[in-house]
Amino acid sequence: MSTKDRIARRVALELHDGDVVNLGIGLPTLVSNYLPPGVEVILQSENGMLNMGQVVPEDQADPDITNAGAKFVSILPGGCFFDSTMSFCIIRGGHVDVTVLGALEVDQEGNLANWVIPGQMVPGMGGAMDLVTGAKKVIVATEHVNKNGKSKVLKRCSLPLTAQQKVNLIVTDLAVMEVTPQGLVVKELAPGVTPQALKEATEADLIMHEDVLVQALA
Amino acid sequence: MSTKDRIARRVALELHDGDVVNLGIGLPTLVSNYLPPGVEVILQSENGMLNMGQVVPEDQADPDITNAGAKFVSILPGGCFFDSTMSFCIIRGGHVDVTVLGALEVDQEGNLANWVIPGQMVPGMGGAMDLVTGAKKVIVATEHVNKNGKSKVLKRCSLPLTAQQKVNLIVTDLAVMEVTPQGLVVKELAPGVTPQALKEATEADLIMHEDVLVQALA
Amino acid sequence: MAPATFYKKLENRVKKTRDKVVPVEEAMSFAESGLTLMIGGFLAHGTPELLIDKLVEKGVRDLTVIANDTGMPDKGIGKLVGKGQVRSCYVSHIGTNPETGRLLNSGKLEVNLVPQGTLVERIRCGGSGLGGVLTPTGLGTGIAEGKEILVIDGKEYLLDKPLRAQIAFLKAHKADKAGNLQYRGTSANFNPVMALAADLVVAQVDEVVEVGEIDPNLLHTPGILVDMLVVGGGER
Amino acid sequence: MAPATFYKKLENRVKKTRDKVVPVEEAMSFAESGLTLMIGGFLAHGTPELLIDKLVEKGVRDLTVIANDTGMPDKGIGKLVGKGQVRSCYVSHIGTNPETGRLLNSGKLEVNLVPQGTLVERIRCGGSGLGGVLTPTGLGTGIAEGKEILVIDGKEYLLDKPLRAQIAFLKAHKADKAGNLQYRGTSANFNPVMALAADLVVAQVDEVVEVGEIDPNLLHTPGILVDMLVVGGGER
Repeated sequence: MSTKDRIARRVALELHDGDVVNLGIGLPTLVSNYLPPGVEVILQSENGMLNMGQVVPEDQADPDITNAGAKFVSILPGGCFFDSTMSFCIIRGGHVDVTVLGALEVDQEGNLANWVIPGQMVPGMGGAMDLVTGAKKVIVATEHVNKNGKSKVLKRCSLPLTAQQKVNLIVTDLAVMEVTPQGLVVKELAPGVTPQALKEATEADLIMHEDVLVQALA
Repeated sequence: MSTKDRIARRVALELHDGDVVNLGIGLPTLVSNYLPPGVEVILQSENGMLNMGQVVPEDQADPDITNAGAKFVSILPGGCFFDSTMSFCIIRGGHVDVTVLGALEVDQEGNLANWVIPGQMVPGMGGAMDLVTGAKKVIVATEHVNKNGKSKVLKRCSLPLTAQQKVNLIVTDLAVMEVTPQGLVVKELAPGVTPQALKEATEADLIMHEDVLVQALA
Repeated sequence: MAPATFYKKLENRVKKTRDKVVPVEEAMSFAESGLTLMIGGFLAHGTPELLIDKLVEKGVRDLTVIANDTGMPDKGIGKLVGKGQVRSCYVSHIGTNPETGRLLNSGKLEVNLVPQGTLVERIRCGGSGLGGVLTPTGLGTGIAEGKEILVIDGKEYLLDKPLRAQIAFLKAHKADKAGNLQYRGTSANFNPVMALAADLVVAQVDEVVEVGEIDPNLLHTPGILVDMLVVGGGER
Repeated sequence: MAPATFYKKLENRVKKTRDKVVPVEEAMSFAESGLTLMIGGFLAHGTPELLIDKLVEKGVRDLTVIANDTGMPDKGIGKLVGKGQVRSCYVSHIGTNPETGRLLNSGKLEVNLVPQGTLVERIRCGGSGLGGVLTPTGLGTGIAEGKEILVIDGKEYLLDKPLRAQIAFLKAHKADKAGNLQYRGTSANFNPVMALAADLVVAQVDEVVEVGEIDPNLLHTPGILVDMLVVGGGER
């Protein structure tokens, strides 16, 4: 199982039966593959759909049904299509229970940066700023360090923010961390990760209790 | 033909084929009975309909189709139902060509008062404030004097306003008057009404040219 | 205090997602004195008459009602007003219910008159996380008094604030069990926007069908916004 | 200057109300260099490809485009960007079209990035007479720079201004001849709101039926908002 899949599998445990969930493009999309038995969530796609189903091969696709990454998908029974005004009334109005997004950087105050690297990459924020602002719970799902081995979990983001102090939970390949008024609390360590190893891999200040759990997932 | 019908008939001449028109309750409703040949208008009803048809007897009515006065009506081919958000996007957004409303008072600056008499009658403004603010052309259709014989066409409204400086045309049983930056210009006199008689019946200052037309309608 | 009890009850309830049809009594168990309610309908068309009858029966009082109007004395919200159950209301029109005017004049009912287009946008703001509506409607009239006026690119706009409720009581034509709603004719009016703006959304519907039976392209209110479905009340 | 010519042409045109189907050339006769265009679609789904192809063919330049994104290099708005016809754009995303980033970096294309939910509300404000949107989205981020922040009941909101265009080019599934539109699937996206916010609204549709053939309860865009229908473009 890849690192990304392991992160996605851990995120899936945060979802409850019946939750309305928006999954960002990339790693977060994998979360729907790992829902525990008895947990069905309602996937919202910001381009105008609830109860989004799986990706459909192009030759079997309905050309009018796509996800927010322009891939052909199905709609599940009980689903509904709507336009972008309704989609963002739902998103900004707090009707999405959980949004899961990737990060370029995330910090101990709950700030997230994931939409631009000045001078390098300017993809735009799409619906991410609204999702992070409006969703009831914001989960960041990301590898703990970037390609250069540098911590993505920081004291303070250096890249332009997607939203200020909105992140609730950070799930990485090394740990699960909760953003609290006191700071970033380590809730679980991935198997084989020592408190010391986590601290060395993390630029942010961590609050770690002695009885921190080791993730049950292997 | 009643006074109200004569006013309505004159208002109907202001409408063009294809205009989107909202008619207020009471006298304005009569306007649709007098459309000239070749002129079809699209009636908008603020409770959520375009291409509204005629009033339908209760025993033949569809219980889900009513006008803004809670009367059962029909919908014409090409019509469309929608909710109140869309209805007022249409109204306030300038997508209604003409609205016709009654008045308690109207003045030479284009102010209209038709929703409240403090201490006596507080029906509420309903959609009238939005209609007068948003429609491309606002026509006030009213009897020239009230039940006590006092002019309803004033220098300045004394009752609380429905909207400020939004009225374009005033059609009464005595005259047709246009609100202009220069003041209230008399465009037509009803048959048998002399300039002098109009002036005596009117509290507002009137601008009357010598060649003012006598209304062609008998 | 009432809202506190309501929120406690709401927190403890098991959310239904697959079959939202409930007995009307279950929906009514959340209705308490002192709550703010949104009620759909336009002059008692597209109004959940059954739910209103049950509110009358339960006798909850001191309600704040947000709705287009106060109905007629014997129809729609007029039935609640007539029983003295409403303490305050946000409406665009009270002219079809003389009893509202009488209670207003005797100081027993607070009436906040709001232009219809502003009212619907205030509800939409409350339901969609927006801070308020900037509208030209009402400028230069009495309703502008005490309100902030913003000048944007040289034009004036009134700032009107969001509205929310604890419960929205809606009326729709058809629903699937997941709560997706379809309206008919002019009966939609305020119902769809109110589905966004309350903590608990209860819809009275003429008919419920299985999930999947309604074309997902032709739905008006997404099921996730609706918590409970009550079938019936249909003397239609 | 271009808008002046456009408005003159618009004023002189005979408005159609009963049969709005026109040859694509008639719609294109209004497209001029220097105009602001809204174009429906989300990553080139629900985008009027035929109308975009004709804009490329006509070679109009210096366009300002308001849309969700700039499509892909060979799809949707990307085709206009690739030909250098777009001078400025208001979009939420450009990541699927590297050419947009290249032109941005070389100073040949002005890109105004707007959060998607704010973009859709700015268009709605422009189309419905509202002065702007008050949103929490973007607070504390770079996009708040230079914008007015309002504090309403203790919470902060950004003020974002309305957007309008001279022409909106939409894509719908089905229309009746009076211009009433139905969308399918996720192809609605920005199309319905753009129908409110332009001086001329042209819809490319897969199919046109006679007036009365579509259930008036199940329409998505009222026909009065649509000026012209162009049928086809359907390699679907």
